[in-house]
Amino acid sequence: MIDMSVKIGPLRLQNPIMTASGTFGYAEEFKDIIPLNQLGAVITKTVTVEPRPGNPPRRIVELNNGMLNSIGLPNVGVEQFIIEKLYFLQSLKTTVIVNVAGKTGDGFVECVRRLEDVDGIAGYELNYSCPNVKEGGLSFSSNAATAAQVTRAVRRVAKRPLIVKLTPNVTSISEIGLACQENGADAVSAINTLVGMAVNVKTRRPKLATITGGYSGPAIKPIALAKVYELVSKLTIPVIAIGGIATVEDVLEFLITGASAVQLGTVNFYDPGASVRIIDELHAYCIQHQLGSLSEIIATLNISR
Amino acid sequence: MIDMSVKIGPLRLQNPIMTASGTFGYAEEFKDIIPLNQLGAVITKTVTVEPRPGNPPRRIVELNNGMLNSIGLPNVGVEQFIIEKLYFLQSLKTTVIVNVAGKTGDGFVECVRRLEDVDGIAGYELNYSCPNVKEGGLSFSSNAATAAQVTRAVRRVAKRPLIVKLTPNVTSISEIGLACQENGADAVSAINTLVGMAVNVKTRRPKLATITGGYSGPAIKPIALAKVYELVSKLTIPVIAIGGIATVEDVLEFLITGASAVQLGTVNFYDPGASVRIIDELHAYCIQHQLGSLSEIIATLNISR
Amino acid sequence: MAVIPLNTHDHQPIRLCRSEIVSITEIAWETFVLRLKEPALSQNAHPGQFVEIRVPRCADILWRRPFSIHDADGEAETIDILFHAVGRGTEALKHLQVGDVLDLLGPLGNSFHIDDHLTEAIIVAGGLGIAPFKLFLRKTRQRNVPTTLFYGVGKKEQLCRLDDFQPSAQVRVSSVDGSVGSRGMVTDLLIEHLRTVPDMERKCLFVCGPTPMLRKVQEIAAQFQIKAQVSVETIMACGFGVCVGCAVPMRFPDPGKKEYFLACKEGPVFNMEEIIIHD
Amino acid sequence: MAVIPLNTHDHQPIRLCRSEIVSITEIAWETFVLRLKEPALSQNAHPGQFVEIRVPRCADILWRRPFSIHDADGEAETIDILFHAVGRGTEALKHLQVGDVLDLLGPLGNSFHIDDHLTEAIIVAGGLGIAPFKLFLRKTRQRNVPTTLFYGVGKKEQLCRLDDFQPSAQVRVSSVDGSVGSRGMVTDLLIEHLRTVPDMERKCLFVCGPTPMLRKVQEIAAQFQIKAQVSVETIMACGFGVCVGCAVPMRFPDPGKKEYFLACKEGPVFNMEEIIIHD
Ligand SMILES: Cc1cc2nc3c(=O)[nH]c(=O)nc-3n(C[C@H](O)[C@H](O)[C@H](O)COP(=O)(O)OP(=O)(O)OC[C@H]3O[C@@H](n4cnc5c(N)ncnc54)[C@H](O)[C@@H]3O)c2cc1C
Ligand SMILES: Cc1cc2nc3c(=O)[nH]c(=O)nc-3n(C[C@H](O)[C@H](O)[C@H](O)COP(=O)(O)OP(=O)(O)OC[C@H]3O[C@@H](n4cnc5c(N)ncnc54)[C@H](O)[C@@H]3O)c2cc1C
Ligand SMILES: Cc1cc2nc3c(=O)[nH]c(=O)nc-3n(C[C@H](O)[C@H](O)[C@H](O)COP(=O)(O)O)c2cc1C
Ligand SMILES: Cc1cc2nc3c(=O)[nH]c(=O)nc-3n(C[C@H](O)[C@H](O)[C@H](O)COP(=O)(O)O)c2cc1C
Ligand code: FES
Ligand code: FES
Repeated sequence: MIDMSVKIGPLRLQNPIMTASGTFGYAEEFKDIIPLNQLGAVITKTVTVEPRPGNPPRRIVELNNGMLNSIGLPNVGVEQFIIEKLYFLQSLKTTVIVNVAGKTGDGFVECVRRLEDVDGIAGYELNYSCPNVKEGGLSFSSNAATAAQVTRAVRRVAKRPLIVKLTPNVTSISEIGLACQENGADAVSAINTLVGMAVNVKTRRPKLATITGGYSGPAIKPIALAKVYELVSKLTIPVIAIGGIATVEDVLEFLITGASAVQLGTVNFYDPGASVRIIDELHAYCIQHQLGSLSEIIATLNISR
Repeated sequence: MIDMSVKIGPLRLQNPIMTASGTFGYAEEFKDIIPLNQLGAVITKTVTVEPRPGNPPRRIVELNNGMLNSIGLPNVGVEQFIIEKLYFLQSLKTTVIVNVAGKTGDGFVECVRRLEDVDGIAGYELNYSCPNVKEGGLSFSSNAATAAQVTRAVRRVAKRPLIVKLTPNVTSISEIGLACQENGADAVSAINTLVGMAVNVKTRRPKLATITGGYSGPAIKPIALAKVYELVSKLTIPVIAIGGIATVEDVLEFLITGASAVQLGTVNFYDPGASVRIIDELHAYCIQHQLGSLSEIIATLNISR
Repeated sequence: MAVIPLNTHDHQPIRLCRSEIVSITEIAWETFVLRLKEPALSQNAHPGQFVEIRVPRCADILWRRPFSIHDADGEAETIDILFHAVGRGTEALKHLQVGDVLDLLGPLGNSFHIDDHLTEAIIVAGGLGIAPFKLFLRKTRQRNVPTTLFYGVGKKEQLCRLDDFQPSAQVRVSSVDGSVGSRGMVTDLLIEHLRTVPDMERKCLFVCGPTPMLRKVQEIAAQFQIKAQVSVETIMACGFGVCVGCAVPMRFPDPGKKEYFLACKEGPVFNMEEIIIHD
Repeated sequence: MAVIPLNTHDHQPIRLCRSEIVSITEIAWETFVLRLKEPALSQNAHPGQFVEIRVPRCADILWRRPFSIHDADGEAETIDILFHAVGRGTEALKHLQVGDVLDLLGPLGNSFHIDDHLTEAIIVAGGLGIAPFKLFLRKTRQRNVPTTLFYGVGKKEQLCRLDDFQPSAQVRVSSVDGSVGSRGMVTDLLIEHLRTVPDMERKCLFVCGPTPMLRKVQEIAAQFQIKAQVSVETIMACGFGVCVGCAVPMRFPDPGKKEYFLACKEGPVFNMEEIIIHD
């Protein structure tokens, strides 16, 4: 038996394959398609205190090897989430992490506080890419001081493990990551989407209703890998890699670079079987390379000349 | 006759198609391949005061729809540039812009000062993505104060038009752009490459000798477009678009969004005929859409709902 | 006028299938019928439902492509897809060969609700909007619901063979250039028909086609006070409710809470009066 | 031992060509000869030069692919490319058809310098490293330079037909598994030969093949004090001197100034003693 498990601070996952927030619904959508209990962890779509209807269409654009989205975090709100969505998640044997966001720091705190009351949640992921209304729409993780402050505030109410999800749209992602680490984050995950845009040259209109949106998919993988490398070089808490991961080779690139686990995002849309297939392929890789445990390959990047 | 010319501050180009620094050598390499005099402008590979040998191999990596490079600005130094390379550039009828960089702000000033003495140069592009040795390797355009200071210093010695080339690897590209605008830049160009990385999972080594490098090519176009949109929304000086441009539709996307001209980069490597072909296609587009001048389409993005 | 409760198929499992191509036939200008061996789907597909097909061998085409289930033959264990080659994905699909295996996800979405008490089912199909109605006609025939089909195309070459529809419905064709059927818009035929028939309460429109046609039908339905179910084709990244990209604005939103339907899960079939038709 | 001045072709124009495929033949395991109609190139190509081919219909394959000019027939106005299907690009090339038109850039790079006074040109080719030497042999035959070819492969199936080389050279083959020629490394044959022949000053090695072979030949050349010209295959984004990606470390650099050659412009042929052989 090969040990495929990985540790993310206080959490132990049966394997490093997680599904990224906003690309896996509330897991139930996949119940007929894949054996959900084989996953390392499931991360829910972002939940906020109040319900949100989301942005007007057009919300998504297909590009070569990537896509743009401006979904706008539609969700039923935390109360309704607990009533409607949690039941199914609680029935899963796999680790469930709830992704939360707020328009203000208080929004994060309130959401997490409410979730602390209910069972079946293994931890939280804080989505700092949500525009911060107090700071004029800049995201919570574009400024180290704000990131520090919100992390500290949420830490105070959260007994469960806390992962902070970082935006790549900053000069120094590790500066923000360090601020989170110093204020109680158990891990960081990176990257959220990159700001991107596309124009319809016939109508001369932006392709997205919100003009710019989030760029994701295989095309952003090289950028994600550089950000993860920066984070693992500077931080001591675990780093969870996200960004364009679609194949077992992609997963290996990130694990070798030092990620403790990975999240699959956009790939779930077009290749919904990818997550469990990659788990099988990782297992086969371990056998082929005679590894006793998968974690042996984490952070084995050889950077000598 | 359709007027294809565009104005970039004090410069008038016969058309908006420029070739990006580092992807077009010193133009001579293309002399048998395309009619160079048809180009809007040629930008030379970065020149520095002292010669530079460049980085050890492996310097380039092919990715889907993009590539990584860590060339390391090899060049013969400004003196030798003037002796060896300028002669051919002077023989061209097209506009020639020399891209310069320095390890310190003084390096930029010294390089430009030397070039002011010679003929056949229409302007300068300052490559602020070069690592700033004084600031511990961060690029000159990741910090607004440094960008302002260097721009002011170069402005003092440069009579010719000054374009500042901006890095996208920052939280707010328009903040840096504004700092350049306020300190005498005639235009900005964006984007330089994004920091990216790739790992060989067999050898567990980074694919580039320098571990991370610059990501360019079609895959970065949506990011470039969002950055250009941010710049044209905030700045009053002209913005020259760079990033993944490979087709006439790409050029139109950027012009509609508000770019005054564009630079073709990576495409020159694999499709060296692209620049002049796109000029022809732009011409045909104007005829088809009955435009009297190409500049009529600049900044015509319709963002009403 | 009460809103019709639409069919949902929440308990019907969505499956990832590997389906072999049995035949691929060009039946009109750049328009193809792809027949797939699909034992499970052929039994339980409802008219209006769709599948998401992965375009093979095109690594840089990211999303699957959604297609209505054109027909399902439980005995032959096949389903048919009717598609028009409009872009990169469909261009690649048309070059596939018999024996190639497709990666397919389905069945997806809800379906048209055919009330047994209808005195007439009136189909309005524009161009490729004809796709869902072959399977639909199997159902109306089974249930003995009288059916009329208004089918508009641009020009004759685009017309799919009518044999597929004629035995089960009264068919009226129009073309923009007049090269087949009556010249003009399919909605002109519809108006003409509605003017002459009584009993709007027990009739229903079933609509699929390009946006301008849908807008026109929406007006007509309001004017004649006739119920209408429409299948909408939004851009879709997933097709099974996880990307939340396929938003259709609600006519009667719950502001700040729910303002959009999901086309892939709550649709693709909607009561026309409940949605805002959007590009 | 003086360094040989290598040929440069700076005044030979580089052209973008559209070249039709005349034939495509599998001549060994996954190894193909692509014959292209190419009037200009067929006249002026020098042995060791290469072309950059755009892989058609693969939008996401960014770079062109470099291939040595395997042969050039001025009378038939064709050039040949010999290639092995190793990855996505070459896999796509092998499926091309006669009549397809390729987008090709060339001629690129310098060429082997064949001194008229050589008493023996000794070719050392490993695997696909054989590619540049058919055209090379045309030249040595024209100039009556006696030529020996040492040609090593992994196994018999990889061996390209020898008829192409035999009339113009003494051919000695080796294979790693012994299935053809003598068992072992091609460099073993080379050592054996060099041990028996005199007059190293007027002989020269001409080398192309995988990196480990090049390293070994570099040692042997130093040991036997024989000149060697090597064609190196680095990764290339452009092939004509603009990306500056194809750096080859110099054995005798000018530190801080010039430490690398460009394989595509100053090579691909180098005097072996002037470069550091790198992966
Ligand atoms: C529920 C549903 C059912 C459909 N059923 C059918 C069907 O039975 N037969 C059929 O031929 N087509 C059908 N379509 C449309 C079909 O999905 C598109 O034609 C197809 O995705 C185009 O792919 P492409 O790669 O060839 O085109 P692309 O290169 O992606 O785009 C070409 C053009 O088609 C438009 N387009 C792309 N995707 C869609 C889409 N999802 N809906 C509408 N327009 C789109 C683009 O905006 C563009 O103008 C359906 C769409 C939906 C949402
Ligand atoms: C000057 C020159 C001349 C060449 N002549 C020939 C020839 O005559 N016949 C022939 O079959 N091949 C030749 N090659 C190698 C050939 O260019 C590569 O095999 C080809 O680019 C692989 O393309 P691909 O898309 O199939 O492989 P990819 O999928 O790109 O890569 C497959 C494998 O090939 C390696 N590879 C990719 N590009 C190169 C390259 N430029 N050089 C060496 N290895 C590479 C990759 O690292 C990888 O391991 C030459 C290369 C150079 C630089
Ligand atoms: C359509 C879509 C919706 C998303 N919604 C959320 C979300 O609700 N919360 C969140 O934290 N991230 C969200 N993301 C970001 C992803 O979780 C992930 O960080 C990003 O897409 C990069 O990974 P990928 O390239 O694998 O998709 C969303 C991404 C997409 C494409
Ligand atoms: C191989 C390579 C070398 C480059 N060298 C330089 C350089 O010397 N100076 C510079 O300002 N930019 C340089 N760039 C950046 C390009 O000019 C351009 O900003 C970037 O590649 C984005 O455009 P693209 O996607 O069209 O290539 C280089 C880019 C590449 C790919
Ligand atoms: S298409 Fe993804 S939710 Fe509807
Ligand atoms: S391959 Fe581009 S410079 Fe040599």
